[in-house]
Amino acid sequence: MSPLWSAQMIAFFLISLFILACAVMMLSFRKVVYMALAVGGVFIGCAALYILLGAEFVGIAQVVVYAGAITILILFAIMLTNHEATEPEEPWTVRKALAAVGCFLLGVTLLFVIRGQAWPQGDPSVDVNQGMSNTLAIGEALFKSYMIPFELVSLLLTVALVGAVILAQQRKGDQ
Amino acid sequence: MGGTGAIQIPTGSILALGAILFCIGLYGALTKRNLIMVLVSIELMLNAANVNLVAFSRLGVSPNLNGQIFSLFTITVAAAEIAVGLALLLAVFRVRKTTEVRDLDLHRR
Amino acid sequence: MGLVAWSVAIPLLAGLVTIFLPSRACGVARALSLVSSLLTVVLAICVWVLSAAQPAGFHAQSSLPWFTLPNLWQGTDLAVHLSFGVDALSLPIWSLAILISAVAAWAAATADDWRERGKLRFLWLDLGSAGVIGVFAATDLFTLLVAVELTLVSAFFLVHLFSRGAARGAALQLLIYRGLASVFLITAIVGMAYGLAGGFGDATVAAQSGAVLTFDIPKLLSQHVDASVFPAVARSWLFLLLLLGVFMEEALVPLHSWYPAVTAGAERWVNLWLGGIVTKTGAYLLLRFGAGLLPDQVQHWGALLGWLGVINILYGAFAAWGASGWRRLVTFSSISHMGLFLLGVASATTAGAQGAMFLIISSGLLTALLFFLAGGVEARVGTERFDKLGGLSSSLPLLSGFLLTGALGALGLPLTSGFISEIQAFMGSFRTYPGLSFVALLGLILSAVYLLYAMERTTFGRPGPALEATQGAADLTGAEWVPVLILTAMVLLVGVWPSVLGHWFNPAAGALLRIGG
Amino acid sequence: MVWWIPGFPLIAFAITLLVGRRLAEPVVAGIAVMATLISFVLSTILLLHPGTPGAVTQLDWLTVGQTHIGFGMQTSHLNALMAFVVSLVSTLVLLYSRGYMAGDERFSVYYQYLNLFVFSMLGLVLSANLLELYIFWEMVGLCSYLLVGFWFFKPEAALAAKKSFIVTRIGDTGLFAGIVLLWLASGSFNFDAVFQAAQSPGFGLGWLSGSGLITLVAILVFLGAVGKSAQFPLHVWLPDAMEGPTPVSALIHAATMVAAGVYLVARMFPLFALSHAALTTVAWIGGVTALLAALIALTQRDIKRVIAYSTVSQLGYMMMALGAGAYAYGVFHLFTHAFFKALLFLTAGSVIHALGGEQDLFKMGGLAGKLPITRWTFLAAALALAGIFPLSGFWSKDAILTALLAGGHGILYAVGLITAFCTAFYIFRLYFLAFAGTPRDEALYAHAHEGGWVMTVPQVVLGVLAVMAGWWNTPIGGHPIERYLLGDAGTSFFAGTSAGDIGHVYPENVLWMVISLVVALAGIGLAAWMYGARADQRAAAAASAAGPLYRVSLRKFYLDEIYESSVVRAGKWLARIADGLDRFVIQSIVYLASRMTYAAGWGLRLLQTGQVQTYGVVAALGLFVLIAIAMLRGGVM
Repeated sequence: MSPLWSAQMIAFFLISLFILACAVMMLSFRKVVYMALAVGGVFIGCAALYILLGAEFVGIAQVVVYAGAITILILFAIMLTNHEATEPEEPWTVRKALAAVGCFLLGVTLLFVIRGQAWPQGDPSVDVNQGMSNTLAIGEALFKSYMIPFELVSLLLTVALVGAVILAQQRKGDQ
Repeated sequence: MGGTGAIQIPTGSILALGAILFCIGLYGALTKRNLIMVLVSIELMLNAANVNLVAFSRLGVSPNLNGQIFSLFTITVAAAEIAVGLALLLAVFRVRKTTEVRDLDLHRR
Repeated sequence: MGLVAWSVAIPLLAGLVTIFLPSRACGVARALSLVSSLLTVVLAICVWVLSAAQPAGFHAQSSLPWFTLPNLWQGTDLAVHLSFGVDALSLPIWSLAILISAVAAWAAATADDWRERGKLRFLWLDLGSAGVIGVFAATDLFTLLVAVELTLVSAFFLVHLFSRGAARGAALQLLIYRGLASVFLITAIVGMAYGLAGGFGDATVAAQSGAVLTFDIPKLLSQHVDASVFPAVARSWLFLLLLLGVFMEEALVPLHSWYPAVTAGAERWVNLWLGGIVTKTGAYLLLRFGAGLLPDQVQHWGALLGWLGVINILYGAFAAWGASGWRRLVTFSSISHMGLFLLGVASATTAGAQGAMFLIISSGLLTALLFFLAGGVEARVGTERFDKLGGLSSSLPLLSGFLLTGALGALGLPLTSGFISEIQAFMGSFRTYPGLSFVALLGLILSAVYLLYAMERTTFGRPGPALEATQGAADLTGAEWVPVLILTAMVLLVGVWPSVLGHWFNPAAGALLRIGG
Repeated sequence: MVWWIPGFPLIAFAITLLVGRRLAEPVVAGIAVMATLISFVLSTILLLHPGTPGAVTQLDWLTVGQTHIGFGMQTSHLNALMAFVVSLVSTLVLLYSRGYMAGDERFSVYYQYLNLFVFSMLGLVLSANLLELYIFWEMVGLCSYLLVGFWFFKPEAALAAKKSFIVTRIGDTGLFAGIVLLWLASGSFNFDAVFQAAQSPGFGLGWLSGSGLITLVAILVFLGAVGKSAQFPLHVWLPDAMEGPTPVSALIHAATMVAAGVYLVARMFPLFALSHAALTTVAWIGGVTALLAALIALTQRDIKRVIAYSTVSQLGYMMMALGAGAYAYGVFHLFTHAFFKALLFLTAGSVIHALGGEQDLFKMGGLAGKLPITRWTFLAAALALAGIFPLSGFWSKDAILTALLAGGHGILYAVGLITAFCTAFYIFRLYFLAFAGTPRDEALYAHAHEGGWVMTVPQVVLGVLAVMAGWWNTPIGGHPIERYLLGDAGTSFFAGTSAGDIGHVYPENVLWMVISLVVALAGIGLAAWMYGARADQRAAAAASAAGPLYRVSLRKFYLDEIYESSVVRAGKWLARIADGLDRFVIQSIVYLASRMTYAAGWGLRLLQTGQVQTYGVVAALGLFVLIAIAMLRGGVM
């Protein structure tokens, strides 16, 4: 096996740290706008991880869609509503405690499950891109074997677009 | 790096990252009081799933592109979801003047 | 598609077309309903004639693949079919379902107020007929369960829509009781299929003996597995579960309370349909799956069945004696009959099983006839209570005559279907449980007591207070002749020439308990 | 040919059922009488040429398990004699009814029922197996029910009809059980198979075998006869059944249907012969019935009730004979009794008809002059019933008494003698009250008149038979009927049972004959002394002297009251309890269950906060639990 502290491994470690730090920050900030920015950090970290794993196209898409579009959209939404909103300091209610315990236990269990299994480590000899660049290979697959899901997703996007416009429209009856 | 070559990162570590991310997202979704942040937390959970998909695309038993393509679909659907979700939020905000989850409760008028 | 499948498809189609009719067009719905019932009757006659030469085995089968549940059990797929067919056991009961449904459709279509909620009336009756015919025609478990549920839903809506006064709430009781019954029946029957495939036993032995999970009823019936594949404990629990379902479905004491509650208020054609065939589905399922798949459990729990049977006979008889009106009397008389049915099954003999089968038919015909006639009395006189009736013979001789015929059939007079059913049931039960049978004989005396008491109060004597008010009431009308004549003729035909049923039931009874011959 | 004997009445029934309402009275009556007459002619031919006893013609009727049940006709000397009696009396009664029922608005319905009855009765006596016999047995019961309740608008008639059916049904249930048990033990409903099985050593069921089973089954079968032939303790229905039209009483409740019980015991005689206990039971029940009914008959005021109790008493006589093993004598008494008892009812009907429906004896009197034919035929029947030499009743009754004494049943002989005395007394009490003396009710008397020829001809024919029927079994002729009946022994009809087992035959004893004759004459004399001309005060004095005994007899030993207050009341209470249980207890359990569901829903509603995030917490915890379980178990399945 390869040495434990290879360049890849170090990169992964740093990226993970960044992602988790951003996520925890999101939880702990109280101003909504900061939270949105912290999430943007998580998205970018994930994009870096994808690129590290050789999925350049997905990584770029992640940056464009998540870090770009979605984060901006969220910021817009915050601005359109009460942008001064803060999460109030909240006492530990039973529900919150239960949620914390539940999530913690769930995470611990999942980690145990992950530890308990022997995972495959991929097959170095196989080229997932079949000799092409990653973008080209994904394009081939999307327009050949995933034609119909692709079209359906486009339809879904259109519907979502139209729906979002209609929902967000100011209606006559409203002030 | 490209499509070939060994990846030394242990699969388990990436999955563990996904799991932790998922749990953080879940916690956020369950406890945040602002509806926007609940939506954001859900995006976090979707991302955790995506991490797993991409990891298996490269490190699964028979590596292929399906995982990556799936994660693309996920990203698309997530985008659609957040668009509709935020639109709903705006609509609700106009009526109720609030984005607090607790106040959006039809059971207790 | 086979003839039997059409018998389900035709009323179903009629019902589906009716859904899309405008509410004004209840005349069209009526015509559709009548034509479809007539067609199913013709189909039944065809199947009857075509299969008469070789009664054993399944006839007029047809099967359409429906869907597949992949890799469901031990690596094999489970193919679910939409399949129909009848064998010597189900053919006569299936024909009864067709006949009663047709008669009910006729009665619903010729009622004075047939335009009232006309579309819904025929819609639910068509769908219900398809369901109840399907119960007896299905040869696939999934098809059967769909048919059971369709019957349940239709019965609920019919009772809910066509009951008077407070009795409408009884529809909910029917829904809860029979809904729960469906749950138990489904669990028990699917459990049996699972058990026959080795689900509760030694999977390797099961695999060696070729047991597979199948929903195909003929295949299930032909699967013989030993105790290591299907352990006795599992069999027992499944049988008891089935029995629980059957008791609720059949309205047997002590799980019967929905039945009198429903019949107390429903219109007469609803009662005819419910009492004539819908309450007989449980009995059929007990014979088909209880006795057919788990004959050893029938023997094992025979004493329990026998006791429950005797309790039903006596409780039903005494409650009928204590009844204040015809509806309640007919209801409990039918419960009392089905108690004898249980006793016949409990005997685990061919004679007893044959008697039980005869009882399904006989009780169905007689209950339907009596509900219809009692409804006729009520429609004319305005009451069905004994304390207000009396002296009907003088102004309504024909109605009284047929009422008497029905009552005599129900009390088991020879040359009616009641007698031949009873004696066969007793021929079986006296072999296995002589003591219980002697007690059950009391039911024969009591049935004479309560039915003749009712006749004396209704048709004999001086005209009661209610009758005097309606002196001008007409006797049987032209439309009423049809159900009355058909049902009476069937009661007498079975009584005078029982071979007409025995031709089928004799081989069926022999095959059922796997005791030969 | 045998099929046509019941066949013609069936055809007549079908015609009257379908078109009877539109036909005129004479046509309806004509069809019925003709059909029965043809049956009578055929029965006579059968009587003269019975062929091989036990011959069966039958169709396959039903297969139960592996038992093939047939439906057919069986001929034998016994059956032929029964068919002869039934068809003869039926023909005469149907003819008589034409006059008696004239003008009734349901005239055709009456004939419809009667045709059905004749068909069923003939089918009963010609049945080829037990199940078929039971079927016809119930059918005649049905006809009896319908005819007793023929005047349904009278509440007493409706009650009597119901009572007759239910009381006989109690007995029939015993017969039903007996038949089923015989089938279980022998595997067949056929008489010969049953008899053979009963004689074989291996006869039995798992829980009872051998003589115990035979006794049980024989007593169950006898229970059927007890109900149908109105034997103690199920005799209470027959007197009430007199609410029906009088010709019906003559045909069904005197000559034929009530004798079916006697026929049944005779038919099953090889079975009874195997069990001493069963025979003893039959004899004693017969004896008790004969005496009890005769004692009740002494004081009744209704002319038909007296004759009805007389019928019960005479049926008890026949049962005594059968119980004593004198098969032929029992049937012989059935034969003669059918004629003179039918005649008694017809003459009583004639009297009632003449008096416009009056049945109270103490409003009659002096009718001898007004109704000469009725008077003389009644007298013939009364003398026959009393057992006066040389009328028919003398021979048959004397044969029975002889058999009792010779068979060692001393007590029963005494019972028989007392009954004979009472019989002679009450029937002549009737005669003197109705026909002798002066009219007690002038208004009724003035309108009295003889019926038309349709009513008198049957009376005369039966009168001749009442006088002469007994001569066919006198020692002078060498007991032809006895020999005829015992011709069945040793044939397949009785499964080869020998004549000795079937029926004991005793030579006449002149001394015993004289004793019974003297007893009968004493009875007549007492009646003449008490009720003859200028004797009314003596009867009243005797009644007051007897005091409570008189009242017990008048109130029929209070049996109706005892049944009413015990069995009937208990049943009604149980019915009320069952109804109440169902309406209140079980319904409230159901109600309670529904309330509990509501309560559970109310409680669970507290969990529904409407906060999505609360639901999410629960879901997360649930997910954790599921994954933990999967992990610990090491797999999903």
